[in-house]
Amino acid sequence: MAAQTPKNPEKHSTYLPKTKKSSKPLHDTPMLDQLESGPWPSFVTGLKRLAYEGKHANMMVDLLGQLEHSYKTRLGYWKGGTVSIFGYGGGIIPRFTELMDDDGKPMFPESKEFHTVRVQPPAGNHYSTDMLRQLSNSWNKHGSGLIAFHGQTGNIMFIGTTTDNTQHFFDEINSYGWDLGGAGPCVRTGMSCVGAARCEQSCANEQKIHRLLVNNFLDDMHRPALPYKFKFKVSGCPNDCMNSIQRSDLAVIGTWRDDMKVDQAEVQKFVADKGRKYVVDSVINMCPTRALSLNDDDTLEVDNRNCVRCMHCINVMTRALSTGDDKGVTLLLGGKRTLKIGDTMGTVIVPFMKLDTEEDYEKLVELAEEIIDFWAENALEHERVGETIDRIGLVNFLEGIDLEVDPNMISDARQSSYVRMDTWDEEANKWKDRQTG
Amino acid sequence: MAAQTPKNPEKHSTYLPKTKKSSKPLHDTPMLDQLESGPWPSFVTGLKRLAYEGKHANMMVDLLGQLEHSYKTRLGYWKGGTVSIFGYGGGIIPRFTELMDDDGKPMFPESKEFHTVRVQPPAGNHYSTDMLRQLSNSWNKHGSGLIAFHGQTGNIMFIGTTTDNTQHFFDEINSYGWDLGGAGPCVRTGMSCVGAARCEQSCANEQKIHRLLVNNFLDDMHRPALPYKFKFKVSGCPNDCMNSIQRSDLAVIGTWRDDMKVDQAEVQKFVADKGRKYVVDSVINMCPTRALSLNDDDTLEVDNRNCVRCMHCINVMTRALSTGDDKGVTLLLGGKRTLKIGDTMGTVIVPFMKLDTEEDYEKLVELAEEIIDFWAENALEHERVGETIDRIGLVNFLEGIDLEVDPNMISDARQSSYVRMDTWDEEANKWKDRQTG
Amino acid sequence: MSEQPRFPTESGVPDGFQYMHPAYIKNFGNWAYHDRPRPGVLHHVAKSGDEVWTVRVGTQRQLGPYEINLLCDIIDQYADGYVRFTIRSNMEVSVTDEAKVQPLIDAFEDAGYPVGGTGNSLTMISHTQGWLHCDIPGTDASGVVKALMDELYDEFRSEDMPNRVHMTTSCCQINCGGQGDIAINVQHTKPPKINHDLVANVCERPSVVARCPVAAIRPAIVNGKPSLEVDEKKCICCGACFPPCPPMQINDPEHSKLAIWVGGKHSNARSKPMFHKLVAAGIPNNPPRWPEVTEVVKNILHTYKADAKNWERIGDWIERIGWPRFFELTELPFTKFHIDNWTGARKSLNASTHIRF
Amino acid sequence: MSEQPRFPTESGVPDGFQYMHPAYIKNFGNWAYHDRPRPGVLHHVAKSGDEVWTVRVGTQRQLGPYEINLLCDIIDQYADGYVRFTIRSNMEVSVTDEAKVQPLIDAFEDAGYPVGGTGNSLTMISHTQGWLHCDIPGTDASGVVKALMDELYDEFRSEDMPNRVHMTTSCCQINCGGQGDIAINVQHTKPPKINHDLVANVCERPSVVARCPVAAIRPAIVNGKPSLEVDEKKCICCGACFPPCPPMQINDPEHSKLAIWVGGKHSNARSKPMFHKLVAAGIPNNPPRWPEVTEVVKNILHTYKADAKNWERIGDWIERIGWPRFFELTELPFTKFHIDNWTGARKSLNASTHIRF
Ligand code: SRM
Ligand code: SRM
Ligand code: SRM
Ligand code: SRM
Ligand code: SF4
Ligand code: SF4
Ligand code: SF4
Ligand code: SF4
Ligand code: SF4
Ligand code: SF4
Ligand code: SF4
Ligand code: SF4
Repeated sequence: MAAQTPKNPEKHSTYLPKTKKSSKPLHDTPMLDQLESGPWPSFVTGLKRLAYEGKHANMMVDLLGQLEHSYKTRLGYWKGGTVSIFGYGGGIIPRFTELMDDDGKPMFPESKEFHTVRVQPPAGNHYSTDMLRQLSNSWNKHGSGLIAFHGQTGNIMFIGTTTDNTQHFFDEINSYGWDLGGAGPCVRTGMSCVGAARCEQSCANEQKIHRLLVNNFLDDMHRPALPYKFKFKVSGCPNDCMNSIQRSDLAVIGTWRDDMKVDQAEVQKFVADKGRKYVVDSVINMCPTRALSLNDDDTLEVDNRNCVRCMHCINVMTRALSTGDDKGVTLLLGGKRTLKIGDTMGTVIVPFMKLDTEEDYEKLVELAEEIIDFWAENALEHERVGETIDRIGLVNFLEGIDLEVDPNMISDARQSSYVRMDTWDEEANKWKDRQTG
Repeated sequence: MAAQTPKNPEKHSTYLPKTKKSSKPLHDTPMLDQLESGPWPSFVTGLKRLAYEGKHANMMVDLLGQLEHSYKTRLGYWKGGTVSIFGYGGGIIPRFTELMDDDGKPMFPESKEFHTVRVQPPAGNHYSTDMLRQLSNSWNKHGSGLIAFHGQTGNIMFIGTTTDNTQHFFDEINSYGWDLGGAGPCVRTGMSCVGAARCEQSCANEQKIHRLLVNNFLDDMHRPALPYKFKFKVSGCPNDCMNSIQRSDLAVIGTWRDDMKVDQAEVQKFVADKGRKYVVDSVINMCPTRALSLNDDDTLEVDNRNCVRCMHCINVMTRALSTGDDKGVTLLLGGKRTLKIGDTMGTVIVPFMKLDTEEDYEKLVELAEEIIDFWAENALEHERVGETIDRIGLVNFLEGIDLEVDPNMISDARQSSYVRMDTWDEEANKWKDRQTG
Repeated sequence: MSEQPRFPTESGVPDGFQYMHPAYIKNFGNWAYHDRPRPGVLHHVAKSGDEVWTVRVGTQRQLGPYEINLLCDIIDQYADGYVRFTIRSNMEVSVTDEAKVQPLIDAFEDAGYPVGGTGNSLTMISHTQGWLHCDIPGTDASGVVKALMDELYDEFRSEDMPNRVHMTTSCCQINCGGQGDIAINVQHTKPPKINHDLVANVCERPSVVARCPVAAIRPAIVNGKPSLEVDEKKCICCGACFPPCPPMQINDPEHSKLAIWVGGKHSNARSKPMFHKLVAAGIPNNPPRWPEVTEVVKNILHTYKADAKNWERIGDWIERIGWPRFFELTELPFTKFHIDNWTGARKSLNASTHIRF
Repeated sequence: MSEQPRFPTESGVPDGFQYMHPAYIKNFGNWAYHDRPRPGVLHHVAKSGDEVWTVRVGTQRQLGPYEINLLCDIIDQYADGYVRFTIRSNMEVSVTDEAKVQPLIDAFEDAGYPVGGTGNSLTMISHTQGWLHCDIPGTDASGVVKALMDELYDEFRSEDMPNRVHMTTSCCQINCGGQGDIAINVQHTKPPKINHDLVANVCERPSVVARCPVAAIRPAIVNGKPSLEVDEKKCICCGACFPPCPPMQINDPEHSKLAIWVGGKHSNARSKPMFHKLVAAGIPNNPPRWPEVTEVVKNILHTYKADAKNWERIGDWIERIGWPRFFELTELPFTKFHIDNWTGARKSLNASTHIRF
C-alpha cells in the first residue's frame, strides 16, 4: 500500500519541478501537503505543478492559498455570478471568490475569478492522444490548465479561468470541433457507455442515440429556458454502466426481445470448470425470476418467457450466454437525485422500441420532443420531470405525451381502492382494440 | 358438480319441511329461489326453513321479503340505531328497516327490528355438540335462530332479533358462560388459530395469549370509549392462519430463535420420493434468503442465521423439518383495512419475546396496555393505531410506549436524506450501551 | 319474570379447553407432523404417537337449528362429539380412530355437506353480511359466494391448485372480508347522491368532512338548511362518507360495480405478506347469480392452476411471471386504472428494465 | 485580434468515431465475449476473431498538462495512441497485441499510475467539485477520495470483492456523486444561519420559500428589512435553501458532518436498481485526511468482503442477511435515524415476521 520510490522521478505522478517559474511565492499549505503522500496520484501535487510552471501559475498559487484556507476553516469561498459565451446562455459555471481581507479586497486576488467551462465529450469518451494534448494546450493557454475528465454529468470540465479567457478558450476549441455542454435549466450534456465499441453486451448503437438526442436539443441546451435541468443517458444493456435509471431524466437502455443465446458446450465447460454447486448457488439460484434450471447433463434450461433480461447469468457466463438478436431499447423517465421529493428512479414508459431504421430513430427523437414540450409547459419552476410525474401521476403524464398505458410500466398493479372508475368500459375497450388492432 | 339426489331428503341440506308452521304467508322470492339450486349448501333454503318452522318464523318470512326486495332493487334497507345490553355499551349491531310503504309503515313489519348479537367464541373456536345445541336453542327461543359461525372478526353472530329479546338472550347465554364481543370504538373480539391444540407448527400457547389479552381489556371492549376499534389476533407461527398481520391492530405471532430441527433421514426419504429436481425447484430455490442448499448426499444444509423463519421449507417437508425449541412471539402493530390512508400491514415492534413464565405474559399485557393508553391519548377521532403511527412516525410512537428502536423493525434503512441528526452521538451511545449492557 | 335488570358477568373469552377434543388436550403443544390422506382430511401425529384424523366440512356459515342439529347428530354418531370452526366457517371434526373417517365423510356428504377445503384446494370463501344485515352494503356477499361455490364445488373437494387459494367477498368497498388471493369487492363509480333534507338531522357534519380521504366534502347551506356538498371532480366514490351520513347515498343499482383484486397474502411463507391488487372492475352487480363475477374468477383460477409452479400462491406466481403476462394469459384488459395513483404510488412503478417479452 | 464577437458553431456532441481505436471501429457492435487475464486488464474477443486488451488506469480526475503529457507519452510509446475515459475517470488504453500489455502496465505503474479497477475490485471513487470549485460545498470531495484511495489502493489493484464496488463521494447534501454501493455525503445538523442584511438583495424570497421541502421558511421583516425566517423545529437541515440564497449559510465547520450510505445500485443485475441507505452519520468533517470516514468505509468493505456470497453487490448482500446482521457485523450503531420518516416511509418498515435471529 505504500508508495514506492519512483524509477524515474521526472516522469512520475509525484514529480515537482526543481525551479518555480511563477512570480508569486507559494502560500503555506500544511494541510494540503498531507495529501501529497500515499500511493494514489495526488491532485494536490498536480495543483502545485501548475502553480510552479503553468501559463497562469500565479492564479494557481492563490488558488492553493484559498483551498488551504478552506481546509483550515472547513468552509467554501466561492460564489456564483453571470458569465457567458457570446451567443450562448449556459455552459459556464462562474466562480468569484468571497474570501476578502479586512479592506474588502480579495485575500487571493489572482484566483478571484475561477470559472469552469463545461465542454461536451465525444460520445463514448474516446480520445486520441493528439486531441488530448491539443485540448490541454488550449486550456493551458487560456486557463489554469486543470481539466477534469469528466464531471459526473459527463462534461469535460476545464476548471479555472477569468471571464475574458472563457470566451477566448471557447473560440479556440469550438473552431476545432468542441461545443459547450449544459448548465442551468436546460437540456444537459448526455452520456453513453463504451457499448458497441467494445462490449459484447451492447444491444444498441449508444453513440448514435446519444448524439441524435442531444444534438436535437442544442438550442434547449445552449439557451436555458426549461423549467429545470433535463439529462439524457444511454446504456447499451441493463447493466446500465451509465447509471441512467437513477441519474438521468430520460434513460435509454438497450435490451432484446427474443431468446438469449446459449452455447450449451460452453455451459458444460463452465460447469466442469466451476463445479455444480458453484453454478447452482451463483447463477441458477440468483436469477430473480427463477427462470434457470440446471439439467442433469450440465446443460442449462432457460425459461425465456420469464427471464427479465437482468443480465446476471449472461454477465457471469459471458462465453456461454449472450443477448438475443431482436435488439432494441427500453425508455425510462424521471430519475434524479433528492431535492424536494427524495430520490427518484426512472420508470418504464416505453418497454421496447426497435432502433433499426432511420424512421425508428426519428420516432425516438419525436418522443423526446413530446416529453420535453409537455414537461416544459406543465412543470412548476425548478421541477424535474420525475417530480412532475409524481405530482400529476404517471397516467396523466402519459396522456400528455400521447403514450398508451402498458403493464410493463408497473411492478405492482393498483393496491389502493381509492379510484374512480366510471369509464372502465371505455378504457377496457381501448385495450381490447389495441390487442386486436 | 351437480347436486345429487339426496339419500335421505329429511336429513339433508336441501330439506324443506312439508308443512309450514308460521302464520304469515311467504312472499314471492323468485330471485332468491335461484340460489337454492347447486351443490353448495344454500343459505336461502336455511332462511326458508326458519320461515317455515322457527320460533320467530314470521320474522323470517318478512326478512326473506326484504331480502328479495334488495335483490330486485340492488339496494340495502337497514339502518343502525342504539340498542344495548344493560351494563354494556357495545356488542350489538342494531338494525331497523328503512323499507317503508307509501304510508311510511314498514313494508316488512315482522322483521323491522333485526339486531345482531356479537358473542365471543372460545379461544380456538372449539365446541362440543352439546354446547352448540344449547346455544342454538337459546337463540331459537329469543331470536331468529340464525347463527353465523363466525364473523370475520371471530364473533359468533346471532343474527336477527328485537331490542327486548337482545337482553333476554344475553341474560340466558351469559348465565352459562358466554359474553358479548366488541362493536364500536373499542377493543374488539380477538382470534387465535387452532395452534398448539392440533398443529405441529405452533410456537406459542395461542389460547392463553388470546384470552389474557382480550380479558384484560374487557372494560375497553364493553364500554366503547377508544378513538376507534382495536383488534388482537394470535397466530401460532408465521403461516399466520389468523391473517393477523393485515387484519389486526396488534398481531402476536409465534416463532423461534434457535436452529430449526432437521431430521436428515427424513430429508433423504423426501428427496428419494420426490426427486432432486422437485426438491431444488420447490424447496431450495423458493427460500426467500437462499438459506438452503441440497448436499450431494441428499441431506439439507440450512444457513440458520439467514433463515427468516418464513415456514416454507418446514411446511413442505413437515416430517423432516420443524421449528426450533427456543420459542416465543413476534409482535406487529398497526394492520388494518383501507379507510383513510389505504391498507396497512402491521409492522414489527417486538422482534422476539419469550412467553414462558407468568412474568413474561404479564409483560405482554403491560405492553398492550401501554400501546392502547398511548394511542387512546394521542389518536385523532376514528383513527386506527396504524394510522396514528403513519401520522406521527414509528419512532415517536415507540418513544411513547417506551420501546427501543431495533433494526428488525425495518426492511430498508433510511433512504431519504431529509432528516435532522443533531443528536446522533447521543442516539449512537444509547445503542452502544444497550449492546454492552 | 323479574323486571330487575341483571348485571352481566364479564366472563370474556371462554376457555376453549372446556369444549376441546380430548386428543387435542392430551397432546396440546406436542404435535410432530401431519399429512393429508385425501382432500378434506388432515392426519396429525403427536410426539406421543397419538394420531388424529380431522374431516373438514364446508358450511353456508349462517346456520339455523335444523342445520346445527343435523350436523351435530352426525358428529355425535360418527365422531366424538367435538367440532371446531375454522376462520373460513368450515367445520373440523376429529376422530382418533382411522376407521371412523370414511363413515364420517359419507355421512356429511350424504347430508349435502361437502368435505374438502384442505391443502392446495380452493377453500370456502370468507364473506360478509350483505343485504341480509349490514346498513351500507352494495351487494349480497352470501349470494355471490353461494353462486361461486356452486361453480367451484369440485375445487373445494380436490387439492389440485398450486397452493392454497383463499378467497374473500365483501359487500361494500370497506371490504370486511379483507385481503385475499382473489377478493371480490364493491367499487362505486358515481359520487354520493345527497338527500339534503336529512343531513342536518342525521349527520355530524364536521366528522363526515373529516372522513373523506380526498377532502371532497365541504359544509354548505342547501335550500336554507345546513348540508354538505361534494366536489364531484375530486370524489373517488369510495363510500367512506356513507356510514356516518346515510343521506349521502353511495349505493346505486347501476353504478355500484364489482371489482376483483388478486394476490393478497397474509402468510409469511416465501414472500412477505402482500396486499391484493386490482385486476378487473366494472363488473355488473347482477343478482341472484352474478355470472360475470364467476366468469372472471374461474378464468383467473384456471390460469393460475395451469401456469403457476408448485407452492406459488397467486401473488407469488404473479411476481414471477409479471403483470403483463398475467393480463396476457387471462386476457383481462389492462387500463390506466391499474396504475396506482395514491400516496406512495411511485413505488409501484417499474423502476428497472426487468421486463419479460 | 479582432474585436468582433465570433458566432459559435453549435456542433454539439463530437462524433466518437473520430478518436476511436481502430479495432473498436472495425468490430463495432460485433463483440463476442470478454475475460480478464489479470486485474486491470480486459480482454475482449470480437466475432471476427479480433482481440483487444484494455488496460485500466486510475487517475486523480483533475489533470494538468504535465499529467496529460506524461500519460499520452506512455500511450503513444507502449500502446496505439488511443484512450478513453470511463465514467469513473479511469483511463482505458487498448492494444491489439497481447505482448504489449505487460510493458504498458509497467509503464503506467512506473509513472505512479495504478492499474486496476476492473471486475470485482473497488474501482475509482467518483466524486465532485468540493472546495476547489463549488459554491455550496460542505467538504472537499477530492481530498476525501485521495485519502480513501490511498488506503484502498490494494483493493483497486486486485479483484477480491464479491462483486464490483462503486463508491461515490459528494461535497454537499445535494450529492452530485449520486447513489453508490458506498456513498459518502455531507449531512448538516444545524439550521442555516441567516445573514439578514443580505437576503433582500441576494435572494428571490418566494422561490427560496418554495424550495424548502418541509415548508420551514417564511418571509419575515427583520431589522426593518425584508428577510426570511426559519422554523427551526421543522427544519431538517437539508441545505436546499442555501444555493438559491447564500445568506442562509448552512455550512458549518463543526456541525456539517459526514454520513455514509450503502447499497445503492443502478444495474438491473439480479435485483432491480436500489437506492442507497443511511448507515452512519455524525462523522466529523476532518481534513486533510478524514480518518474517521476511512475507518467506517474500510469496516464496511471488510465486512462485505468476508460475508457476502459471490456476485452479491452490497445491496444484494444486505437484502439477504438483513439490516440487523449488517449492524451486528459492522458494529455500527443502529439509531432512530435509520428508520425513515419521509413520505411513503411506511413501506420501509418490516411488515412481516421475516426476522433472522
Ligand atoms: C384450520 C386453519 C386455522 C384455524 O384455526 O382456523 C388452518 C389450519 C392449517 N393451516 Fe392455515 N389454516 C387456516 C387458515 C389459514 C389462513 C387464513 C385464511 O384462510 O383466511 C392463512 C393465511 C392466508 C393468506 O396467506 O392469505 C393460512 C395460511 C397457511 C399456510 C401458508 C400458505 C402459503 O404458502 O402461503 C400454511 C402452510 C401450508 O400450506 O403448508 C398453512 C397450514 C396450515 C396447517 C397445515 C397447519 C398444520 O400443520 O396443521 C393446517 C391445516 C391446513 C390444511 O387445510 O391443510 N396455513 N391458513 C384455517 C383453515 C381455514 C379453512 O377453513 O380453509
Ligand atoms: C360482521 C362483519 C362482516 C361479516 O359478516 O363477517 C363486519 C361488519 C361490519 N363492519 Fe367490518 N365487519 C367484520 C369484520 C371486519 C374485518 C375483518 C377482521 O376483523 O379480521 C375488517 C378488516 C380489518 C380491520 O379491522 O380493518 C373490517 C373492516 C371494517 C371497516 C374498515 C376499517 C378501516 O379502518 O379501514 C369498517 C368501517 C368503520 O369501522 O368505519 C367496518 C364496519 C363494519 C360495519 C360495522 C359497518 C357499519 O359501519 O355499520 C358492519 C356491520 C355489519 C352488520 O350489520 O353486522 N368494518 N371489518 C365482521 C365482524 C364480525 C365479527 O364481529 O366477527
Ligand atoms: C468502462 C465502463 C463503461 C464506460 O463506458 O465507462 C464499464 C464497462 C464494463 N462494465 Fe460496467 N462499466 C462501467 C461502469 C459501470 C457502472 C457505473 C458506475 O461505475 O458508476 C455500473 C452500474 C453501477 C451500479 O450498479 O451502481 C456498471 C455495472 C456493470 C455491471 C453490473 C454489476 C452488477 O452485478 O450489479 C456489469 C456486469 C458484470 O459485472 O459482469 C458490468 C460490466 C461491464 C463490462 C464487463 C462489460 C463488458 O462486457 O465489456 C465492462 C468491463 C468492466 C470491468 O471493469 O470488468 N458493469 N458498470 C465503466 C467503468 C467504470 C470504472 O472505471 O470502474
Ligand atoms: C460538476 C458536478 C460535480 C462534479 O464535480 O462532477 C456538479 C456540480 C454542481 N451541481 Fe450537480 N454536478 C454534477 C453532476 C450531478 C449529478 C450526476 C449526474 O448528472 O449523473 C447529479 C445527480 C443526478 C441528477 O441530475 O439529479 C447532480 C445533482 C445536482 C443537483 C440536485 C438535483 C435534484 O433535483 O435533486 C443540484 C442542485 C440544483 O440543481 O438545484 C446540483 C447543482 C450543482 C451545482 C451547479 C451547484 C450550484 O447550484 O451551484 C454544482 C456546480 C459545481 C461547480 O462549481 O462546478 N447538482 N449533479 C457535476 C457536473 C459535471 C458535468 O457537467 O459533467
Ligand atoms: S451498459 Fe451494457 S453495453 Fe454498455 S458498457 Fe455496460 S455492459 Fe456494456
Ligand atoms: S438474464 Fe437474469 S432474469 Fe434472465 S435468465 Fe439470466 S439471471 Fe434470470
Ligand atoms: S398459524 Fe401456524 S400454528 Fe397456527 S394453525 Fe396455522 S400453521 Fe398452525
Ligand atoms: S423457513 Fe423459509 S427462510 Fe427459513 S430456510 Fe426454510 S424456506 Fe428458507
Ligand atoms: S363489507 Fe361493507 S357492507 Fe359488507 S359487512 Fe362490511 S361494512 Fe357491511
Ligand atoms: S364517496 Fe369518498 S371521496 Fe366521495 S365524497 Fe364520499 S368520502 Fe369523499
Ligand atoms: S455535491 Fe454539492 S457541493 Fe459538491 S459539486 Fe455537487 S452541488 Fe457542489
Ligand atoms: S435547510 Fe432545508 S429544511 Fe432547513 S430551512 Fe433550508 S431548505 Fe428548509
